[in-house]
Amino acid sequence: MEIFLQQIVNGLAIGSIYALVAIGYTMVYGVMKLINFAHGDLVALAAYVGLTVLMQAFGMHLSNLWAVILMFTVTAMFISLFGIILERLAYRPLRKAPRLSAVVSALGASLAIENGIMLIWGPNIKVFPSNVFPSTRWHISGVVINSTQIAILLLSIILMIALYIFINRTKIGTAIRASAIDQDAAKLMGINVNGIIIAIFALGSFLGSIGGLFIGIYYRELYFQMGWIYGLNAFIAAIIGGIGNIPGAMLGGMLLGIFNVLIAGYVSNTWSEALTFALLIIILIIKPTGILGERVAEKV
Amino acid sequence: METILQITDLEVSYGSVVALKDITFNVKSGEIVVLVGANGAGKTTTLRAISGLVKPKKGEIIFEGKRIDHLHPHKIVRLGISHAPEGRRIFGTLTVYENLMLGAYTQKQIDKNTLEWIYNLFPRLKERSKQLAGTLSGGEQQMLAVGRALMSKPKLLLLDEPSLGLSPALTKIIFDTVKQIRNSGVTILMVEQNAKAALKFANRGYVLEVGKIVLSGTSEELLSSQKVVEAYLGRK
Amino acid sequence: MLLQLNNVFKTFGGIVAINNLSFEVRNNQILGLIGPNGAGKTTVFNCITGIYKPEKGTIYFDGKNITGLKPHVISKLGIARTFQTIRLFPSMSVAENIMAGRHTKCRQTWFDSLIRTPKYFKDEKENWLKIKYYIDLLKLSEYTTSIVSSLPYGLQRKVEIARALASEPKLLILDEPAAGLNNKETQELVDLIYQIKAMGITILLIEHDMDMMMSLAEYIIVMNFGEKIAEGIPSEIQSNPQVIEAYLGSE
Amino acid sequence: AGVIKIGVQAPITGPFANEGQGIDNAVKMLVEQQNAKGGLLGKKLEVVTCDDEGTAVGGAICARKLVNDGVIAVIGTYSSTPAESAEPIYARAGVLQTSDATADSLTKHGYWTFFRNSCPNSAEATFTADFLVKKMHFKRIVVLSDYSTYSSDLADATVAALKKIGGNVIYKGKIQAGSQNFTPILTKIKAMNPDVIYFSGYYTDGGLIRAQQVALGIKAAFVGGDSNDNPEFFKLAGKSANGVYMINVPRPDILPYPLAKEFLRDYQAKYHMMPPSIWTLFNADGLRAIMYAIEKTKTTDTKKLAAFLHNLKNFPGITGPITFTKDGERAGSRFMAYEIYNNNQYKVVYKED
Amino acid sequence: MRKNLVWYILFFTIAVIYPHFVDPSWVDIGTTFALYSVVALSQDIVLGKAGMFDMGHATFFGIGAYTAAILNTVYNIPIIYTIPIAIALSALFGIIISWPIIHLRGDYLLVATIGFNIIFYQALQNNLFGLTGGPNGIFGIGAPVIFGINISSQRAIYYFAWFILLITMLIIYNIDKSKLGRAFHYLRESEIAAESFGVNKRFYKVLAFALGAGVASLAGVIFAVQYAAVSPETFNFTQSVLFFTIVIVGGPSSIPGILLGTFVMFVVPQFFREFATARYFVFGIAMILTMILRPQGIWPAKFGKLPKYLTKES
Ligand SMILES: Nc1ncnc2c1ncn2[C@@H]1O[C@H](COP(=O)(O)OP(=O)(O)OP(=O)(O)O)[C@@H](O)[C@H]1O
Ligand SMILES: Nc1ncnc2c1ncn2[C@@H]1O[C@H](COP(=O)(O)OP(=O)(O)OP(=O)(O)O)[C@@H](O)[C@H]1O
Ligand SMILES: CC(C)C[C@H](N)C(=O)O
Ligand SMILES: [Mg+2]
Ligand SMILES: [Mg+2]
Repeated sequence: MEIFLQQIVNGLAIGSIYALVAIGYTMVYGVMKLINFAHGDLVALAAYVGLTVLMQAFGMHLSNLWAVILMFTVTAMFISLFGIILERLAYRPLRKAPRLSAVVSALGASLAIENGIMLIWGPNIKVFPSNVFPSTRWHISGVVINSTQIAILLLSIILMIALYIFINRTKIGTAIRASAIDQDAAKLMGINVNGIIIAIFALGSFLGSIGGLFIGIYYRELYFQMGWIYGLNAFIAAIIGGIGNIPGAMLGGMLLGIFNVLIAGYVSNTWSEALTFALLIIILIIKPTGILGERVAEKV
Repeated sequence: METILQITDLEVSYGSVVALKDITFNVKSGEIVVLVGANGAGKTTTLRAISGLVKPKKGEIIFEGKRIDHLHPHKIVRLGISHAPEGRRIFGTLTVYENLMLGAYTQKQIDKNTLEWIYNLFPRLKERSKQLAGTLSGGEQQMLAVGRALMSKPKLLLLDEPSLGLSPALTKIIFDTVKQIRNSGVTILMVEQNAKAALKFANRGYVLEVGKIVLSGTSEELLSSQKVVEAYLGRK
Repeated sequence: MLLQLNNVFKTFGGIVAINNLSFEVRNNQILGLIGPNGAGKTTVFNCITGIYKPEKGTIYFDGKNITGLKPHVISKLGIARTFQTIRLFPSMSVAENIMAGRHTKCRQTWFDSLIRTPKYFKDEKENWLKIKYYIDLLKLSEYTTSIVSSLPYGLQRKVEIARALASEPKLLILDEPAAGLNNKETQELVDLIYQIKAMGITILLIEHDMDMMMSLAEYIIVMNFGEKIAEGIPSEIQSNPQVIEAYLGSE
Repeated sequence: AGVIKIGVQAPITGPFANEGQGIDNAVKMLVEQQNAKGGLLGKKLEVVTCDDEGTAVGGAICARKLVNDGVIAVIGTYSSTPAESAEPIYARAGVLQTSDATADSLTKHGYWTFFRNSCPNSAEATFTADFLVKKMHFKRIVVLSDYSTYSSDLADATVAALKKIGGNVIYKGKIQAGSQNFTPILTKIKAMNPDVIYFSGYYTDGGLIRAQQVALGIKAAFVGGDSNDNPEFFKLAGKSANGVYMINVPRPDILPYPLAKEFLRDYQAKYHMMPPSIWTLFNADGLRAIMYAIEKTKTTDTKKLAAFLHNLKNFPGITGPITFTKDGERAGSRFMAYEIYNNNQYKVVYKED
Repeated sequence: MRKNLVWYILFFTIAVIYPHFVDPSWVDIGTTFALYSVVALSQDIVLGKAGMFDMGHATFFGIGAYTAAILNTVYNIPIIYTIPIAIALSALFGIIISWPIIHLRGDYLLVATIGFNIIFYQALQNNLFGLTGGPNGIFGIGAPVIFGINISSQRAIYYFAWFILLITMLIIYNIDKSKLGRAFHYLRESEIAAESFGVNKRFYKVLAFALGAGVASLAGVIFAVQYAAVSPETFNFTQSVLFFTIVIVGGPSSIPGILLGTFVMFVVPQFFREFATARYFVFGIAMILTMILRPQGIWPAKFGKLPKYLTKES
């Protein structure tokens, strides 16, 4: 039993990271219908930038707390800005183009960012210092939980709820949903659709940057291709939850995390990815637009 | 009557397709003007150019003395032009109420009076305010599209084929409403295939043919023009 | 009797779109279907063509029970349609679009296609020549190779009709073919529909343009809230108070 | 005059990019040093690099390209798969190939051009098994690897060697390299109560596995195969690095090889970083052996060079004395087991006799 | 038509004399170019023509390569006989895999196909049935013998691969100009309209997968012969992304487009092996620029090429 609970804790921890990244994916998708394959690499970039800022901060003899605060603010701002620039350069020119052309542009951006990281920070792994974040471990009847895990879990839940309210209850949120349905019609309402898209990219990148920093703090190992793994998992989580749907992304991330650990822990470790995917495919066969995705029946 | 909208030498193309060429016309404050023309003549394109959804290649669009042809659509809405586009384009997965609220997006605050006015024009919308707009019937959606466009309290309302696909009864209702809207002081520029009916309550009309204005005049003049009757209104 | 609907019933979620509807279409008749927006007319068409499956009731076509069959099977039996919102193949040419109508008539198998057997060549030529016939019939020859998405709406409507005719149907179903056409264009369409009838094809028509409906339809079914509220010849319908109330509106 | 061309086949991009660039750096540095001393046989050396991306396809393409560029010897590549796909091409062209790749099969094909500059997996496996069973007397052994050719080969070989001497392997599992989250499998292992976890993969994962093992409160010892032996391991593992056992050939920086110290010093001075791993040094040794052979035989005829290398005995190397067997295997390299203390200090606890 | 034919003849003439002017590594690149083009063309049947987002096509390429490798090395079946078996097996797989997921749309199908690729890859790595050789893969694959000629030299394999490319191009060309290809296009453009005119959606969609899988598998067999080896990483998801990108960059449903796409995505990076570290950075940016400058692909497909007797006169 305690092993089982431990696995669930593990699953929720990794799942909430997927969820955080997946929400960014799903928001951009919701408005742009674009699979932003570069999103994962923004996550990786955030971790690298964060580490650099942190080292600078320590170099200036800032206290731990201030260094971390500095790291979060500078990185989040930088990555949000980066997301905006990425949209401007790589996606906006393709807004009227066939959807898959924008997807290929995103793949190009992913490749460029990933290798850009390698050129700047080198191909070797980088390691986050272990003492940045006060990490306390609790043993609760044999189950080990640490404070970073709880912080990530709470943060992703809070962000999800905040976003959900923002999207569903505010005027700008309604404008965002309208832009997601029909951009031209939204313009006719007086909505600055470009502004909305920029905001969405900034917000999505911001969430990605938080995810990246937590990956840095939690796993502490950075390598230039790490974004691909998190990006792919988050993308899959978003799809499973029903892409475009924020609670769906959260649910998808958690489920993916839990499937992963339960399959690896109880069924087969060497076949865990294959089995996880088999399960996901079965879910899609039953729910073709994801778990919370709306069935878009085509009116004929 | 003063001119509220003046269009001069307008030219628009989609890629290599020239949709409008040397379009010049005006709309005066408080009137209903109808654009008539065959399919593909460029009526919709004219409205899209006014509301900024397509950028003209050449020419000027002046609204209340201010040049607007280089502005983004969302800026144009703020100036007081509202467009109920071809095909309704309501936000299907939002509620009726949310659609109306989006119509008032440019307003600082929702004006209760405007909302009441619209609910009076279309009581059905009040009844269905919580329903998802996509599940409304065609006619209801059309009401919503017009109502939504009115929420921004426009000075000029652009209507693109408001009767398309509506039952005869609803068509009458919509046309009556258009008259009412005009009477409340809103200027209207509309496109309508049901030209005969539209001209009956409009002040003036322009006839477009492959991107050019070929004829213009008051409603009576057009309704009695041999050419118009033959080409657009049909014998009978 | 070409088509027969018996007590057809169809809902979407909570909405009853068709409620116990029965009617018949005779051979080579032009039957009109009218009713307020949302009455369920298009849904009737979708049930006949197999896009939706009725929950109750049966549909017989040409003596066969076609209830619940897949659209592609029903198409093969000889029903062709146009759509309320145009559904062409946007990035393909006019001729290729119309060729879709020949899909069930082409005799080549996928294997003939792959390796170009003599059967393939014969089949292609035969069918393309048919396409030419329909292109000429609808006076579209100027646009043979044009990409349909660049055509004006009225022409796209014509292409849809040509595509449907190319399948040499027994029954042609038209869903608001005159929507978006001006009066002159509508008159041309009326002439065309008479021509189609003269070819021996049965026509089932939805249309809100009453002038057109009255001049074309031999018999009219009126629906409201998914139910049949009246039927009869045009003059009867025009003066039926229930129809005026629900649909035509009083002057 | 003319030049003598030396090829580098390495994964400059792709998942092993850091290792590939390390090999490239090392070769370029040594060649520069040699050229500063006047080159070889009065000719300058010239380096031609080809990126094989760590794939079989890339390996074959690079091999053909380097052969065509007229290199006489190729240093690298890092991993077994592209090394193996390149082998027949070099052999046919008579180009010498020296790689650190450790799959046993590499020296089994009988190509006269191939020289392994590291040690085969089977040798390490035997030593590891002895260490785990005879020295440490572990009773419940868990073996983990990743999916790479090298790591899973080494794990298989170690399990086989353990079986042979009666070791008790209670679980053999695989992790996905780079996935960072190893808690599911570790939690599962926790329930098995192992004495030791042996990991045959890379430090990039090993350091994290160790850290997560300790975080989960799993008391078992941790023994890392050679690829764990990297300074980054200690950074990743932090405090939990203490008590880890590492198995490797003698470490250059704690054993009395002045050559190694010199190499590391130069490397760091030139590139401002440490070589990514010991494998850089193995390849450097491969190059040094070939340069030595050219110098001694006074020829660039690869047949003669191969004959010389096949008889090479105890040539002083960065990674220890270099001796090649007739089938191109590097003989006599001795393994050692170290224990880590004070976060990153080494202490030899077991040696081959 | 005539003009196109001239271009194609020129293309293949260059291909024929090419190996006599370049060094062996470039002959290899030429061979792989031909094989990748075949895979991309086969992927295009699914992605470009039928419009289904398939990002797992390397699976079928891999099934071909592994089938040949296993049959040849374990059961000593001559390569030439493994070809039909590999094609049939892969096509069957295409059918089995696509059958249950064919109703998925757009990105959901994309994820499902990615999933199958990942499952396939892990199966290879786990040495399924003890046959796939695990991460090492399989070595020592023989060469085909055709009419007594042993296709084992580098040039022989090169010509063989180009011959396969020629056949594939013919097949694809035939598909395009037939009921089959039109049905695919109809489905891509509007499923409901296509079905309403008698196109059996499921049949054609599954057939697209089967054909795509079969052709990719053929390329896989030759690929195994070319390197006398197969290993998992050549068939992983990243490889599928490459094939996917080739189709979109080149121009979906366009034969010249896809050949160009393969050239740009696979051959061009080969020029820059020396500048290894920065090349994928530059390459990523180049991908973005290509899509911006040519949003429909470098050489988009053209519709409306009809038989002459239709367009003449009038
Ligand atoms: N997005 C577009 N891309 C290319 N051409 C277009 C586009 N929109 C319209 N056109 C072309 O521009 C011309 C004018 O079209 P427009 O929609 O303005 O006509 P309209 O008068 O509104 O016709 P309708 O009565 O059919 O609505 C037509 O030839 C049409 O085919
Ligand atoms: N796919 C669907 N999902 C949900 N509801 C639907 C769907 N299709 C139709 N409906 C509903 O069924 C009812 C009948 O719709 P239908 O399209 O048949 O009306 P109609 O008579 O054709 O109207 P119109 O004249 O406006 O075209 C409407 O209330 C409509 O909203
Ligand atoms: C260099 C070593 C770590 C082993 C090498 N990676 C191989 O594949 O054999
Ligand atoms: Mg229009
Ligand atoms: Mg309808």
